Amino acid sequence: MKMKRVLVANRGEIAVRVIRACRRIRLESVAVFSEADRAALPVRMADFACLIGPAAPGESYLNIDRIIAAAHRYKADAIHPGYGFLSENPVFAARVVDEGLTWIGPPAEAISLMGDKIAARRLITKQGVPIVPGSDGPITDPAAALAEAQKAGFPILLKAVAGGGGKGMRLVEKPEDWIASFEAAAREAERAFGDGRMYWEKYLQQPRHIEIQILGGPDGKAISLGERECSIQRRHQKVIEESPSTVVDPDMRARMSQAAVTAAQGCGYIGAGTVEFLVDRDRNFYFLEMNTRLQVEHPVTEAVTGCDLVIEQFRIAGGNGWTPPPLPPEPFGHAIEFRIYAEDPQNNFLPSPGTLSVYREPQGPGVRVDSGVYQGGEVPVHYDPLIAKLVVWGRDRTEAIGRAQAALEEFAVGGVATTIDVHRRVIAHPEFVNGNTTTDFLPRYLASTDGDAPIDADLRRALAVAATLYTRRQTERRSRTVGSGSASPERSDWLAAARREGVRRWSVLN
Amino acid sequence: MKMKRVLVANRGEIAVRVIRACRRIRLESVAVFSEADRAALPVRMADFACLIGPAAPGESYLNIDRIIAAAHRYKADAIHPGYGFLSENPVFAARVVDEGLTWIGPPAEAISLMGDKIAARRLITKQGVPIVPGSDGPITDPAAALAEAQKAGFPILLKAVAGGGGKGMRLVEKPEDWIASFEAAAREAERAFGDGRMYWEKYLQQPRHIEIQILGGPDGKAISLGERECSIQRRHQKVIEESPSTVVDPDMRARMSQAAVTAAQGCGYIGAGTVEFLVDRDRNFYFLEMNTRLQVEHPVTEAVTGCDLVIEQFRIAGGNGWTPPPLPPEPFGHAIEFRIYAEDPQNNFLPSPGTLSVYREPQGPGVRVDSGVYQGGEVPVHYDPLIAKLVVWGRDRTEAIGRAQAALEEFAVGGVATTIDVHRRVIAHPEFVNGNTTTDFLPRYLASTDGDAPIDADLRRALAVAATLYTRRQTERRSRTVGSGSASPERSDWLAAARREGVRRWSVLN
Amino acid sequence: MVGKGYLTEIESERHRVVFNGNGAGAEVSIDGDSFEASHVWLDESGQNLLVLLGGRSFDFRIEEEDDRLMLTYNGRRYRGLVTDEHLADLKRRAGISDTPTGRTAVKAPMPGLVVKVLVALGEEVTKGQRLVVLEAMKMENDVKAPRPGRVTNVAVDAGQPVNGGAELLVIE
Amino acid sequence: MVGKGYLTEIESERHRVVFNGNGAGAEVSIDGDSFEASHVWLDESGQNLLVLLGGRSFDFRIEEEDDRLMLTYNGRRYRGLVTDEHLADLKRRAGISDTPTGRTAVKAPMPGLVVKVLVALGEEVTKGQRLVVLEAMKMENDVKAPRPGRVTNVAVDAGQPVNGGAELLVIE
Repeated sequence: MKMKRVLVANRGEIAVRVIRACRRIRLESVAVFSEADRAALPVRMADFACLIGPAAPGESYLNIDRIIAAAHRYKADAIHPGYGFLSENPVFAARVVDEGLTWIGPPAEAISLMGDKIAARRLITKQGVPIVPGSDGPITDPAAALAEAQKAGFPILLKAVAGGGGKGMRLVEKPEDWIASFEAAAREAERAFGDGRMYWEKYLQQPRHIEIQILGGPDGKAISLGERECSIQRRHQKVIEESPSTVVDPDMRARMSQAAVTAAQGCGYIGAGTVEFLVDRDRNFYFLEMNTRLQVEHPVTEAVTGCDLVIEQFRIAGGNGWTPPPLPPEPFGHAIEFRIYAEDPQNNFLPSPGTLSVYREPQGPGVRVDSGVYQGGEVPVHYDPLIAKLVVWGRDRTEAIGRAQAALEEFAVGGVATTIDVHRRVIAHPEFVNGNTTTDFLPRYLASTDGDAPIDADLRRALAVAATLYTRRQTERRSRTVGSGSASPERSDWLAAARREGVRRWSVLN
Repeated sequence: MKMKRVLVANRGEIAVRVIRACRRIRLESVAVFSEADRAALPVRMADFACLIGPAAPGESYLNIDRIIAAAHRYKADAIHPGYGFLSENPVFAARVVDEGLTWIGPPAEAISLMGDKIAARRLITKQGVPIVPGSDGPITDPAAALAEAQKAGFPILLKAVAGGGGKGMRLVEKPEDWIASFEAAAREAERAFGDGRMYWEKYLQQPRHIEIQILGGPDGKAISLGERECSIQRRHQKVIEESPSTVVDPDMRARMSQAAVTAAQGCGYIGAGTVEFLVDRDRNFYFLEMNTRLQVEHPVTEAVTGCDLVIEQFRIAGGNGWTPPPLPPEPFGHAIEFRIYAEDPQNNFLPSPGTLSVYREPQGPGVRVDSGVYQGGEVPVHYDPLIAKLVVWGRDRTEAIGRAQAALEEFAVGGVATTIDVHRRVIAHPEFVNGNTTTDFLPRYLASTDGDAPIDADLRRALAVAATLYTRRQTERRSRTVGSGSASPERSDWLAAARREGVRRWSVLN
Repeated sequence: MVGKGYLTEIESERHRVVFNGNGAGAEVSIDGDSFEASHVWLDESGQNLLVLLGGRSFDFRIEEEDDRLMLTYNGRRYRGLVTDEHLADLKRRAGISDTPTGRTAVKAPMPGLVVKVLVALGEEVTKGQRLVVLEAMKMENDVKAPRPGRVTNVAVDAGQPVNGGAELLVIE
Repeated sequence: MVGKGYLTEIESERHRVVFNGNGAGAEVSIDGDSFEASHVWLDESGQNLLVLLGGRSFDFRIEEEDDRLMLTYNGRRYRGLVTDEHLADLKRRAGISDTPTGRTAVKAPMPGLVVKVLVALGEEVTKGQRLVVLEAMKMENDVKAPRPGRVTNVAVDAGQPVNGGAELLVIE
């Protein structure tokens, strides 16, 4: 049975990304949307669109029954979950299959296995892949566990077995804090996941976060598409990702790829997945976890391999066998992704929802933007504030950074605050330019700067002129509105001025 | 002396392209603009901007004195001419150098030589590069020339020595028309160029137009960056270009590259240039002419080589020696460019200037748009109606075509008519899909179709609903404006409706 | 069928559109068939309209061109013309004709220079026949007859510059 | 210097801006220095402004945020505040104070749920001190003190949902 119509069980930029892939290979798409997303870009771009509930995710994007009902109603024969929401929910994956639909993702069993951090660690250890030293099961006796942890060496990270998103996680600096931290973290995990089981890992200091993209074929054989370095993070969220990594050479790439392929094949993985590693100063790598979905940062891999990962997902799930895509022998050039959030860096990264009064994406050779918004549209308050991903490609890292600076400057967003300026400052930083960044780089950098680089004198004067012109115009418009009684004073005034000047919209200061 | 500030002597998309290149390597840019372009995108993006005159090109973009004055006034140390306007004017090239500025282009002598079609043909013949059979000098005795032409075989193309843009060009089908055609064409050439000299070439039937991009180094050595196929033309203007060509294999590419490099080196060429060939059904190629500038279609070469041609131009002109860029051994993937014109294909391709009420560019992997416009901006009536170039890249031609279809659908332009739909229809045509296109394809296709593919019933109904909703809303707004006397009835009405519905901007039919 | 509706022409084919119902279960009847429908005006320009009709999503741009509408969908443009049945009724009762008068002014689609006038006063022309050659945007452009008829006025001469929208000639 | 001008604060530094001249040779005086200047409003939103100042081109986006302006240039945001000298004069003569009253309402930057209130009525706070934790967009966010002062009103409690712009507390 050939796949014909794909329901996209997501929103925002990733829903747009999947719909674009559908259009490119002439698959029909069904968007689902909450009441907060009635005018959202995926709804505009899909062939079909179905309202599935109120803004609250539990009543819409996380509601399995409503999504399945939408799929049947609009005769979708496949479901792509994107990332986040239901993408790593094995119950959903199994349900999709039970309903006779094609699941664009790995088997539910692989999702389950890798979702249980302890089970994943055990499997990986058995396969001979190095893992971060730590407990080989949930902690049953905290005192006994402390003895083991002391052998591995402090600091130690306590983590929830059912964990995710930093909840139920505690960094323990010294043995004296062990018991108190364990109890607090277990309570938190119990509250957050209904599962208070904890395990521990040695805390690697100043590690890099490097991950391998894999594609598992329907025959159980997986291939590696190389690494992504994701060490620029804030609050355990990736902010900037790149490929290749500045510390990975062909030999290390081959070894990491082999480890990732072994991990994927060991859990019967089919489809696109990512094996995450921590890398220490001596370039030793340790398995961290496997993400059983398409990653936010998949475009950097696409840029250096020429491979369309979403379309590969469709091909793998299509059930007609699968030929791995041709890959260049080495990464072709260098790619960097910047996550653009609607957050205000000058105000402690508070989310900044609102109407996008201006939205113009950068362009030019080697520039790609994946986004889920448009000028005049809204960034709703209910969801993740990621509005766009800027992906730049260059023949080498230096060219990519130069292109990134220009593209970030060109990215025009009005109506909401964004993290664009933070990216500009980060990539101008010598440590980033030299490729010497570890996961503590961004928090350290942000703590060390208030972001207020001095303002060049010309710019300062131009800002003063612009602010003054704006205020003068507002004042004049207000007084005219009151005085003239015209229904639309602004426009006619505008046109009259244009006629006077001989050119529409041009004015000289007077 | 290091180059620091580049004046861009052009407008529209190519000015934006050059400014982007400047920003990427931290060169400052100076835009020049006519009165019709005060709010144009290059003016917004450049570091400096200088008004150089009225809309008429002769008083602005073609006015050498004013451009040189602007360069001195804003302390530019280099000039990039883009394409068109003064880019192939040897007087301008020489003047720039005389004024102590760096000319981002080939030496004036090379421009002169290649601009004289007869001199170019003689040079090329001497170098052993095949040329289209024809006269080896200007026609002095039409009757004697006819005898020679008959030996080559009719039909024959009469061309002006100083020619360009199709002026002074006549296709002569049979010997009886020879004298009359010669006289008419010479008169036209005299009027257009002040030079009535003519020459003739055998008219190749159904040829392909294939060209080689070269880069000539300051040491006189040139390299080839492979071919572009530009056979989809209308009125002798290229409309769709791609690389690689479907008929060029590695051996033919090597031979054409060798011919192009020989031609370039033979005229002392330095910088980016293009050697155009006609290719017959037996895949023989014949030198047509050399374009001594950056081509409109340069992005397809950038897409399959990873090379930034504008930055290479800067590097070559920079005077610090030049290392050729690394190139993949074969074209990496496949790229296609679509020229989007503000012309109305449903109205005989009449130009369609106006305000861009909607302008949203497509995005996604492998999509690049070079344009000189923005939403809310204007397409002026005074210049070439090219508003954007869509460039898609795919791992292979099939993938590129699929991406192009999706990107063309996604390209949203309101306020002016465009050629977007023509592109969609062309790339869906079996001859294009099979790569069997010659220069007569597009005129033949356009003559054979009225463009009115049947409208799918669902779309027809939706169109009826949309048109009706629009009219109803306009009627309601007009009556409210009259009735309410409010200064801004629309917005408040809007907000009231939104409040009623609980969600801004959403409404159900009633 | 509930109440009056609209007669809406899309590319010369006429449809009857009636909006029924209210709230979430809104429907539209088109040529007598009912469809579930909703719509969103996407921004304040009033030119971007999203229509969901029977589950299918249509993203339209709508502009006015002379007395008609120009709708764009996926890069292709479609002509529309809407008549309100209620207004048409009123006009009919008041004796106002709703049919075209038969007089069509051919206008310059853009500012430019008249290069040639190819027809003479009184001449019969066919639809699509070249009437005037106009130079603009660096190119010569043909202005063609939008309908067959007789040329009843020629307002321009060769060599004359004209503004966009200027009347070139009249066909009746 | 010709006539009255404006006092314009950019990121807490004050400049005097006076527009002189008319026509093509227009000038602006900034802190006493004269510059050739022109500008274009780029579209009808009135938020996109191109300024050419001494030949340099600056493409700004301008929004109003509370009583201030937020200007964006090349991806970075700058705060501005403009006072019309003429209006300030009139106010001064009418005895209206132009200095801030010293009362600052701290508002919710977005709709959300108050997770914690970290300060009490009457407490002295320093600039940048965390005042309230607000949960929105899947994250906990700190609302910090925009200035030093004493908390003279606390309008919300933990667990309470608030709208964007709602007053959380007051610092004087």
